[in-house]
Amino acid sequence: AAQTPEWNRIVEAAKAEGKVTLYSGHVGVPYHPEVAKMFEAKYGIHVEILDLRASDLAERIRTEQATKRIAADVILNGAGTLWLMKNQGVLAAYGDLPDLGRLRADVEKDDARLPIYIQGYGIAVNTRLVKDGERPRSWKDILDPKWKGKILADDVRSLGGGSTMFATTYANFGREFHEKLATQDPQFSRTVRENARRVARGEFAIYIPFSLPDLLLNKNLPIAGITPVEGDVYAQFDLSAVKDAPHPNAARLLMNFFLSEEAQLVYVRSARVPTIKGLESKIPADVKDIVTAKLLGTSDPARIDADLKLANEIYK
Amino acid sequence: MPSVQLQNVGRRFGGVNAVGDVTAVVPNGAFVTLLGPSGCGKTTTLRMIAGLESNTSGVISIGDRIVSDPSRSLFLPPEKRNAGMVFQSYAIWPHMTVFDNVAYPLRLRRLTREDVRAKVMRALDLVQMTAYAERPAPLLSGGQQQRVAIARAVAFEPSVLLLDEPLSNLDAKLRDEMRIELRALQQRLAITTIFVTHDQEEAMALSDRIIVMRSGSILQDDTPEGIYFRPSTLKVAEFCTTSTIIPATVVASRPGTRSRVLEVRGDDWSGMVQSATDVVEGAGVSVIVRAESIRADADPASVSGDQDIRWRGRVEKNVFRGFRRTLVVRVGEIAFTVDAAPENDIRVDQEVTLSVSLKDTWSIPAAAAAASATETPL
Amino acid sequence: MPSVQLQNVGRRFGGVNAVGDVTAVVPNGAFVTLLGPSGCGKTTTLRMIAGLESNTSGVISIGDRIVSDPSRSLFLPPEKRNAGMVFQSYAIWPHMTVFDNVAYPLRLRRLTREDVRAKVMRALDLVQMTAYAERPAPLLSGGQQQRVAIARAVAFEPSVLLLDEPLSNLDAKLRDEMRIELRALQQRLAITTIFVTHDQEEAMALSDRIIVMRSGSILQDDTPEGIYFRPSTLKVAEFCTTSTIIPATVVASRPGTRSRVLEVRGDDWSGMVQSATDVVEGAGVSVIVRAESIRADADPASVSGDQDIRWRGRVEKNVFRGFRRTLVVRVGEIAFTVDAAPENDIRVDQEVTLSVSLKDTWSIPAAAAAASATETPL
Amino acid sequence: MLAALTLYPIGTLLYGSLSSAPPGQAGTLDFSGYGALFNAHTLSILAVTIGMSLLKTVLSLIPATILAWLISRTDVPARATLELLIGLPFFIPPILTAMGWAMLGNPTAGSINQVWQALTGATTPIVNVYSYGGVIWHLMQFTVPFAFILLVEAFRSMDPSLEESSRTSGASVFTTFRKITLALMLPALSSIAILSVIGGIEAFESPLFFGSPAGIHVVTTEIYDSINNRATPNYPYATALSFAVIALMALLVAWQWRALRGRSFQTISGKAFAPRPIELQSLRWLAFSFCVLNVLIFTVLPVLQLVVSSFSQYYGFYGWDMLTTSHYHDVLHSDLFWRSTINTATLGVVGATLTMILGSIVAYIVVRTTLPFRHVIDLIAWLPWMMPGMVLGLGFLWGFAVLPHAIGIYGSLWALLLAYLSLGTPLSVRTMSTAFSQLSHDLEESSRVHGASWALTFRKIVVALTMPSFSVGWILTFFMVFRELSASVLLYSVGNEVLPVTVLRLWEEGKAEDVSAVAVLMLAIVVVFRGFHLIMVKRWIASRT
Ligand SMILES: Nc1ncnc2c1ncn2[C@@H]1O[C@H](COP(=O)(O)OP(=O)(O)OP(=O)(O)O)[C@@H](O)[C@H]1O
Ligand SMILES: Nc1ncnc2c1ncn2[C@@H]1O[C@H](COP(=O)(O)OP(=O)(O)OP(=O)(O)O)[C@@H](O)[C@H]1O
Ligand SMILES: [Mg+2]
Ligand SMILES: [Mg+2]
Repeated sequence: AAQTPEWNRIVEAAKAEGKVTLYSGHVGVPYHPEVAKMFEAKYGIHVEILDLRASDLAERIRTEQATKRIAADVILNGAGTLWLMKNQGVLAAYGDLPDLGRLRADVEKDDARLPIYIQGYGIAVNTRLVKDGERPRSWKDILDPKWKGKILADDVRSLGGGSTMFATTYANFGREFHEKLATQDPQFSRTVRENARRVARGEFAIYIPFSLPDLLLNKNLPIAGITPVEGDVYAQFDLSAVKDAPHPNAARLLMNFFLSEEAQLVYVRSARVPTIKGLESKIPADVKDIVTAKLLGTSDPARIDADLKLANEIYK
Repeated sequence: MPSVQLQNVGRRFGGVNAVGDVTAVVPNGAFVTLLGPSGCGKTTTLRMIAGLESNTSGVISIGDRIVSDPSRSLFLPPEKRNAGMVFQSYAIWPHMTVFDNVAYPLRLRRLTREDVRAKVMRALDLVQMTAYAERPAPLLSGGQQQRVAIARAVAFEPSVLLLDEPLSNLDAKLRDEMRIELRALQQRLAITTIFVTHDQEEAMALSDRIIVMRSGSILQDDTPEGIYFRPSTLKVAEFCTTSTIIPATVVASRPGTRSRVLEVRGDDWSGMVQSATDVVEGAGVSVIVRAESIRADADPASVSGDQDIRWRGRVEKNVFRGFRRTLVVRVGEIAFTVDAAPENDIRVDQEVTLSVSLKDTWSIPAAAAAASATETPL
Repeated sequence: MPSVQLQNVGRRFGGVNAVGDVTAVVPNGAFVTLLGPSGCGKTTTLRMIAGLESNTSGVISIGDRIVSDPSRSLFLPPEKRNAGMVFQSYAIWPHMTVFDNVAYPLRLRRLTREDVRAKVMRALDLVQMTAYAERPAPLLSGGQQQRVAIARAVAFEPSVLLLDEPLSNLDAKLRDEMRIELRALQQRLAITTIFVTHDQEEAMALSDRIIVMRSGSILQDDTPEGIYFRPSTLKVAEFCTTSTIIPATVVASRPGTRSRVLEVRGDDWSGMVQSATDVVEGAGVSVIVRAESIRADADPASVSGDQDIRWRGRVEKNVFRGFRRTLVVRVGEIAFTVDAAPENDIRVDQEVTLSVSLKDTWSIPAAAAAASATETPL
Repeated sequence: MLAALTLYPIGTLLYGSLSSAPPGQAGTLDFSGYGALFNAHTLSILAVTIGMSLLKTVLSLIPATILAWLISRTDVPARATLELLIGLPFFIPPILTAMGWAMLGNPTAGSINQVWQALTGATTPIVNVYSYGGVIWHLMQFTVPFAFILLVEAFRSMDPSLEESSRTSGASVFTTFRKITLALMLPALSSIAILSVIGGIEAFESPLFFGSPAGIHVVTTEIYDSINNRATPNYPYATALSFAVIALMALLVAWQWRALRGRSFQTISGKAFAPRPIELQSLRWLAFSFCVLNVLIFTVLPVLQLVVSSFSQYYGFYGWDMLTTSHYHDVLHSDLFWRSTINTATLGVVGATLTMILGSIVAYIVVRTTLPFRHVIDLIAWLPWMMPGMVLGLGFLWGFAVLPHAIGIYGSLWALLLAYLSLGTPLSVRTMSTAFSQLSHDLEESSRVHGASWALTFRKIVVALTMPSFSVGWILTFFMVFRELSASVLLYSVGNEVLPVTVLRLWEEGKAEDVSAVAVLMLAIVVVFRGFHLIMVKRWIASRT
C-alpha cells in the first residue's frame, strides 16, 4: 500500500480514536470477527461488531441519524440495501483509500459503497434422489415437468436470495421463464436456513437458489451444489462509512483493511468471491469451483419494489 | 385505655343499609357486647370501628381521637388504631404456623425474640393451644383455628379488642373456660372490648353493658340485668329472653318498689304485672313472662301463695335439654314456654297450672309493641 | 332411609391419629349427635361418612351397602352416597347467587325448572332466607351464609344428612327456630341425620342418641338422658354437664330404685349417692353433682328435709347469665358450681348451705376415674 | 411507572402510524396506514389470524386445564415429575420444535408419514405440517405448557371444601370439575385464554415456518413483509395494523371484565383449609396414562430430538458415526456465548424481579381497590403483550433514541432492562391478578388491624400467600428474557450482547446444532430452576399438609 503522508496522518488519527464500530447486516457470516482480529493486531484499534438483520440495521442507522446518537462507523451490508441507505443520505463517502486500486474492475462500486465479497447462488440437489446424469445443468432445466412438485425455493416474493434470483432470472430469461416455473408448483419457504437440510433429508429433490458457500456447512450430507451453465445469481456485499460517524478515520482505515489480501482470503476460504485482483493462485482447491464460477447477474436495487410486485403477480 | 364512641354511624352497601344510625359509647376499659339476630349489622359495626369498612355517615372516635368522619374525609387506617380483632371467619394465615400467626403482630411491633416467644406462648396457653405451636395453621380443626385467632388478637395487648363471635366453634366447657380467661385478661389489662355474640347467655355473663341491635340500629343499650329484666321493647324481650307474651288490658296502675305495678286483665285471667311506665286504664299491654320464672305444677294445690298470676293449660311438648327441660303449654290461644327441672315428670297432654310472681313479670304498652311490630323486616 | 354403621373406623394423618377406632350404628331415620371437645375428630368422622376422607381402617356402611372398606379397596365416591352435608366452613360457592347455590344439587338431579324453583324456595323459607335468593353469596353475613349451607343440604331431600356445627353462627332465637324446623323436617322425611355440635344443650334437645367423643374415640353412646344423668366416665360428666366432682370413700352399698345406692363419706360430710355398679366398701368414688340440682340457701333452716347431702361454704363468684345465675361456692378444697335463679339475692362472700337430693347424684368408681385421667391428652 | 414503560414506546408508535415519515424526521399527519387496512386482503388476514388464534387457544386449553387439574387436585401418580415435564416444552425455542415437527410431519419424507405408508401401503401422506393444522399444532406445542404452568397454581389455591360440597350434592368428580372448579377458575382461565389468543396473534415462527409454504398469511408475516420486503419499510401500515390488533384485543379484555364483573372467586378463605387431593380411585391410572401421553407427545419427542441433535453432526441426520460433542465444545468455548449468557441471566434476574413486583402492585390495584382508573391501568398493562414484538421493538428503539442525550438509555443495558420490564408486565399482572382474586379479604384485613401497614401486609401476607404464583411468574418472565428477540436485536449493543441475539447469529450461520446445544443447556437450567421451584412450592404446601 502507498504510504502517503496524508494517509499516515489518517492512520495516526485512527489510532488516536482507538476504536471503530461495525454494524453487520450479513448475520450468517461468522468471518467478520476474524478480519477484525487481524485489524486489531495490526493497528491496535479495537473493533466492535454488532450483528443485526438487514432491516433492523437500516432502522437503527436511520434512528441514530435522526436523533444524532450515532454509534455506528462502518456498515457491512448487501449492495442493494446500502444503495437505498445512500439515497436516504445516511452514508458518507469513503474518499480516497490507498488500496482502492486493487479492486477488480468488474465489480460495481460508487463513492459510498466499497465492495468486499460476492456470494454466489446456484442450484442444490439431493444426491440420493437425483442421479448424476439427471442433474439440471441450466437454470432452464428446472422447468422440466419431472421436477414438478419437487422444487423447494426461497420465497421469491420476499427480500433475500429468492428475490435476487427472481430479479436476475427475470432480467435474463424473461417473464416466460417464471410463468413456467410457477406451473412447477415450487414450494416457497421463508425459513431459508432450513432449506438445504430439507433437501438433504429428501423432502425435495431440488432447492433454488442455493447459497453455494453453504456447501461447506453440509459436507457429509447427500447434497450437491450446481452452478448453472448461464452462471450463478449473486449478491454483493459492500462496506460504507456512516455520516457523522464518531470515528471517521478508524472507519476509513478499517475499510481499507478489508481490501487487504489477508482479509479477502478469509472470505475466499468461506467460498465467497473476492473483490480484489491477484488472488487467483491462492484459492484453496475445495472452494475453487465455487469461487471461480461464472456469474449471471444480480438484482437492481432501484427495481426492488417493481420486482416484488411482479413476483407477487406471477406467483399467487 | 381509650373509650370508643360512635355518633350517628351508618353504613350503606349500594341499596342495602347494613347499619342505619348507631350512637353508642363504649367506656374506657369496659366490656360491651353487640347482640342481635343474624344480619343485623354487628360485624359491619365492628369492622367500621376497626377501620376495615368506612362508615358512610357519622363519626367514630377512639379515645380523644376521631378516627373516621366521612364528612371531613378523615379516616385513620386500621393499622394505626391499635386494635386486636378476631374475625368471624378466623382469618388465620394459611402459610404460617400457629406460632407465626400469633407472633405476627408482636414482630410488627419490633419486640425482641424472647419477648415475642414469651408473649406468644402466654397467649397460646390462654387458649390451650401451646401443644400446637409448630403446627401449620391449615391442619387445625375449626375450633382450634378459632382459638389461634383469639390468641393472635390478645397477644400484643391492644388498646381496643374487637371480637366477632370468637367462641362460636368451641364446646361449652372450653367456652366457659375461655370466657373466664378472656374476662380476666380484659380486666387485668383494662382493654376496652367490644364483643359480638349471638349467644345471649354468654353476653349476659361477660358484659358490663349489652347493646341490642336489629336491622342496623340499636334497640336498647343497658346492663345485662336491665336488658334481661326490663326490656324496653317487645323485640328485645323476644330476642334476649325465652318469654311468653300475653296481651292484656290495664285495669289499674300504682307505683311499686322498683317500678310501677299495673293491674291487668286478659282472657280468663287477671293479675298484677310490673311496668316501666304508667299506662292509662283501658289501654292494652303486652305482658312478658320469662320461661324460667314460670312454675308448672300438675297439682294446683301445690302452687305456693306468693305466685301472683295463674293459668291452667295443657302440655304440648316436653323437650329434655340437659340442665333444663322446656315445656310448651297451651293456654287458649297462647303457647307458654316454660323451663322446668330436668327430672321433671310432667308428661305431654297433662293438665298443669302455670304461675308466676309479680317480681318476675314485665309489661310493655301495646302501642310501643305495635310500633315495633310494624317495623319492616330487613 | 338407610342406617349408617361404623365398624372400627379409624383415620390417621401422617403421625396424627385424628380418629382412633370408632364403632357405632346410627339407626335408620334416627337423629344422632357427635359431641365432643374441639379437635376430637368429629369433623373427620363426618367426612369419612360423606366419602370426603377415606378411612384408613375399618368399615363404613350406609344401609345394606358397604361404602368404604380399605382392606378390600372398596370406596364409594361421595356423589353416590346421596348425603346432604353442611360444612363447618359453609363452603358456599362464591360465584353463585343464593338461589343457584341451593338449586345446584336439584339441577344435578334433573328436576324441572318449576320443581327446582319450588324446592329452593321451600328450603330458603325454612332458613328464613327467601328475601336473599338473588343476592350473590359472598355479600351475606356469616350467619346468613350458614343458613344457605343448610338450605342447600336439605333441599334435595338426601337419605343421609350430615351437619357440621350448622347452627354455630346463629343467635339463640333463630337457632331455636331452626332446630325445630330441622327436627321437624328430619322426622317428616325420616332422614338419617348425623349432627356435629359443640353445644351440649342443643345436642340434648335434638338428638335421639348422642355419641360423646374425645381424642378420636367414643366415650359413651347413649340417649340424651343417659349421657346427662348417668355418664359412664368422669370425662363425659365433665364435658356434658356443669358438675362439681367430689372425692369420697364408700362406706356401704345397697340396691336402689333405678341404680345402686352407695353410702359415702368425704371430708366433713357424708351421704347417699347413686351409682351404676356396686363398689366395694373402702374404695374411692368420685361423686358428681350437677350445678342445676344443687340448692343454695343462705339460711340452713330453709333447706327442705328431702335433701340428702349438705355442705356449708362461702360464695366466691356470682355471675348473672340471664335465665340463671352461676355461683361458685368454696367448700374446703372444692369449688362448687351452682346454678341459681336469676333474681337470687345471694352475694359474694356470703356463707351458704348447699344441698342435693339422692336422685340428683351420680358417682363413678375412682379407679375408672383415675384411668380416664391418665389418658394422654391429644 | 407503568405508563412510562408501556405508553411511551407505544405512543411513539402511534405517532409513527400517523406520520408520513418515521419518528425523528419531519413528516405530516397521514392516515394512509389506517386507510390501507380497509381492504379485503388485510381484513382476511386479520380474520385468518384471529380464527387461528382462537382455535389453538381452545384446543390447547382443554388438555392444559385437564392436566393442570389432575396434577394439582387429584392423586395421579408421580405428580411432581409430571408437573416438571409437562411444563418443559414452554422453554424450548420454538424454532427448534418447528424443525422437529417439520421432520416428523412433512408430507414427503416425514417420519410419521413414512411409518404410516409402510404400515398401510398408502401412497398419500396422513399429516402435513405445512398447513393450517400444522401451524395450530405447533402453536399448541407452546401454549399447552404455558397454560398448564399458570393453571396449576390457580387450581392449587382453592379451598377443597368448595369442590367437596359439590360432591356431596351429588355431582361426580367430572361434573364438579365442570360446574364448580372451572367456574371458580374463570378469572384464571379467561386471563390465560386472552394471553394465549394474543400470543397466537403475535406468533411469528409457526406461521412463518408452516404457514407461509401453504400460502397462509397472518398479521405478523404481513407486518414482516411490510417492513422487510419493501425498498422503504412501510411503518405507517405496519403500526396501523398493530393498532388494529390492539383494538380487537381490547374488546376481548373488555369482554372479560364484563363476564367477571360483580362476581367473587375467592377460593382461599379465612378458615384455613388443608389441600386434600381428590382420590380418583379406578380412574387414577387412566388419568396417569393421559398425562404420560401428553408428556410423550409434547415433551419427550421434542426434547429427545433436541438432545440427540445437539450431539449429532447435523440436525435431523442420525447415525452412530454422526455423534459428536463438538457443538457443546464450540458453544462452551465461545466468549460471546458466556458474555451473552451472563448478560441475559443478569437481565433476567433483575428484570423478572422488578417485573413481578411491578406486576403485583398493578394487579393488586386492579383486583383489590376501587380506584376509578383501575380498568385503564389494567388495559395499559395489557398493551405491550398486544403489540406484535417486531413493532414494539421499534417503539422502544424510537422511544429510547428520541430521549434527550442526558438520559443515556439508548445503547445501554438499561434499554434492554426497560424493554423486558414492559414486555413482562402483562404476564406478571395476569398471573398475580388471578392469584389475588382468589384471596379472601379478611386475610389482609386481619393483618392491617394487627398493625401492619398496607405495604407490609402486601409483602408478608398477600405476596407470601401467593408465593407459588409469584415464583411461577418470575420463572416465566426470567425465561422470556432468554428468548425475546425482536426488542433485543434492536436495542443491544456491543458488550451488551444477549443470548437471543447470539442464538440468532448461530442460527443464521446455519448452526442449528449449536442452537440445539444452547437450548439443551438452557433446558438444563430450566430443569434445575423448576425442580428447585417445585420443591419450594411443595415445601410451602407441605407446611400446610
Ligand atoms: N358487602 C356487602 N354488600 C351488601 N350487603 C352486605 C355486605 N356485607 C354485609 N351486607 C349485608 O348487611 C347486613 C349486615 O351484615 P353483617 O355482616 O354486619 O351482619 P351480622 O350482624 O354480623 O350477622 P351474623 O350474625 O349473621 O354474622 C346483612 O344483611 C348483610 O347481608
Ligand atoms: N389434614 C390433617 N392433617 C393432620 N391433622 C389433621 C388434619 N385434619 C385434622 N387434623 C387433626 O385431627 C384432629 C381432629 O380434627 P377434626 O377436624 O375432626 O376435629 P373436630 O372434632 O371437628 O374439632 P372442632 O370442633 O374444633 O371442629 C385435630 O386435632 C386436627 O388438628
Ligand atoms: Mg357477623
Ligand atoms: Mg370440626
